[in-house]
Amino acid sequence: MNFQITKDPIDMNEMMDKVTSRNAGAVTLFVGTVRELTKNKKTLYLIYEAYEAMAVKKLAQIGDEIQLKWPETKVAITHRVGKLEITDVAVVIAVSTPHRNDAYEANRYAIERIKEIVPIWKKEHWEDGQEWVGNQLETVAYPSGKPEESDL
Amino acid sequence: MNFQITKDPIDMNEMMDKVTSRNAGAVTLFVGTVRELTKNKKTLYLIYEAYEAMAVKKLAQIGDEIQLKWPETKVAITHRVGKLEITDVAVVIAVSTPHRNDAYEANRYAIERIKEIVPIWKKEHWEDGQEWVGNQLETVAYPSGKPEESDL
Amino acid sequence: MIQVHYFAHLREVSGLEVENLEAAGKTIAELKEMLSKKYHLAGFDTVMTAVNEEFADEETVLQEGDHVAFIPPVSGG
Amino acid sequence: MIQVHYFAHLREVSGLEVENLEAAGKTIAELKEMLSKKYHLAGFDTVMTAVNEEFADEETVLQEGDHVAFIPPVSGG
Repeated sequence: MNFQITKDPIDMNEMMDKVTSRNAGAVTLFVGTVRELTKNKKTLYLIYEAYEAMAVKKLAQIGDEIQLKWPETKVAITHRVGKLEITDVAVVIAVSTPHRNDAYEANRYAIERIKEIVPIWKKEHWEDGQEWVGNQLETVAYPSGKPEESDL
Repeated sequence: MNFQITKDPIDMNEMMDKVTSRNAGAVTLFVGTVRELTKNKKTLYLIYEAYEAMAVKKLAQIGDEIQLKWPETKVAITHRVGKLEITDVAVVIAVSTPHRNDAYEANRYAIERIKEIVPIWKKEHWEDGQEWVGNQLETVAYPSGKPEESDL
Repeated sequence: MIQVHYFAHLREVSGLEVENLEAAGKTIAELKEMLSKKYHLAGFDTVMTAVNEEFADEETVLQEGDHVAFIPPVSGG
Repeated sequence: MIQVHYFAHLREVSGLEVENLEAAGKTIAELKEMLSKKYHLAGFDTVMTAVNEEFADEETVLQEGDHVAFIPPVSGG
């Protein structure tokens, strides 16, 4: 179960265990947390929603892409859904590699890809309103109705 | 206690808690683990030794350097000493920042600096021998008897 | 019958999580046009479509039993 | 008296973790020379020195009560 959508808090030690390997000298964990202030607007809480079956597939695809680009890598990604408060953990990406530079590079690749192709949405709740947030990369227009070939 | 040398296993959730902040949207954890194979030599176990008082000071200095370069950052570093087996965790660096790119950059800076200025040593034990490992950056000559000014 | 899944603001506007429709033989583009009239869904141009959990393009022809999901710009992470 | 700390291979070669020496007024370079003869310590040229837990250079003059540590190339991480 290296690629998961969950309603529960994510345990860092478990994420670490999923990628531990006798061959690994480095593990990077990226943890996305709920920040209070974005562009001077104060978030009260967030709701995350996922198309779970497809999201799990797309997370696994990102894992496959990483193993092609960085051989001997192990990857685990868990994204939480439901109501998240300030400082709660939304996503954890764990990557182990024999050498440390790859662990940083591969991890960063994973978070960028999540923001492109994984069907998960975030609704921000502020004191004075609420809104489903469009994609954070601000590449919201898909003239062909789907991401470009290179994004799949 | 954000900068520590310890004989005990390092808990990832605790490291995470040390840097959690309402202002942080991203946390990176770098975890250095004991790898079995290095240049085709099979490691049995490692012994880490530290000049503890100075090591803690130098870890805290790295934290200060990061806060100067990347404002609004929180940093925690724990390095383990004693006998470590294959897959054991030797070091954890936790960095939280408002935005994710900084979390990767600042974390990577920390591991490079640890390998330059923190008085910790590693003895490799193989099937056919043992050796204290010189610095991994292979900048072992200090003609002036100390690191260059820029390294302090 | 095909099954249509709605998410995020599309779920709120349509008032539905999922519905079954007679739409086999139609293209995604035709289905989108039909639904945007039915539910007054604006902004379908920035919405991706998945058929059976894979991204699909506007010309894809729907088959009996397909699961179609509209994927607004994602914001995970 | 000054206190001298040994680590890693220096600890093994000298057989000591720490010792007290009459060396106030000497420079680090002079102390190094003295100790490399006493313990047949090779490779002192790649060894850094810390005085009171801060890196110090070869010309630093030792004061009564100083803690000196020899820092072989580090390999933490």
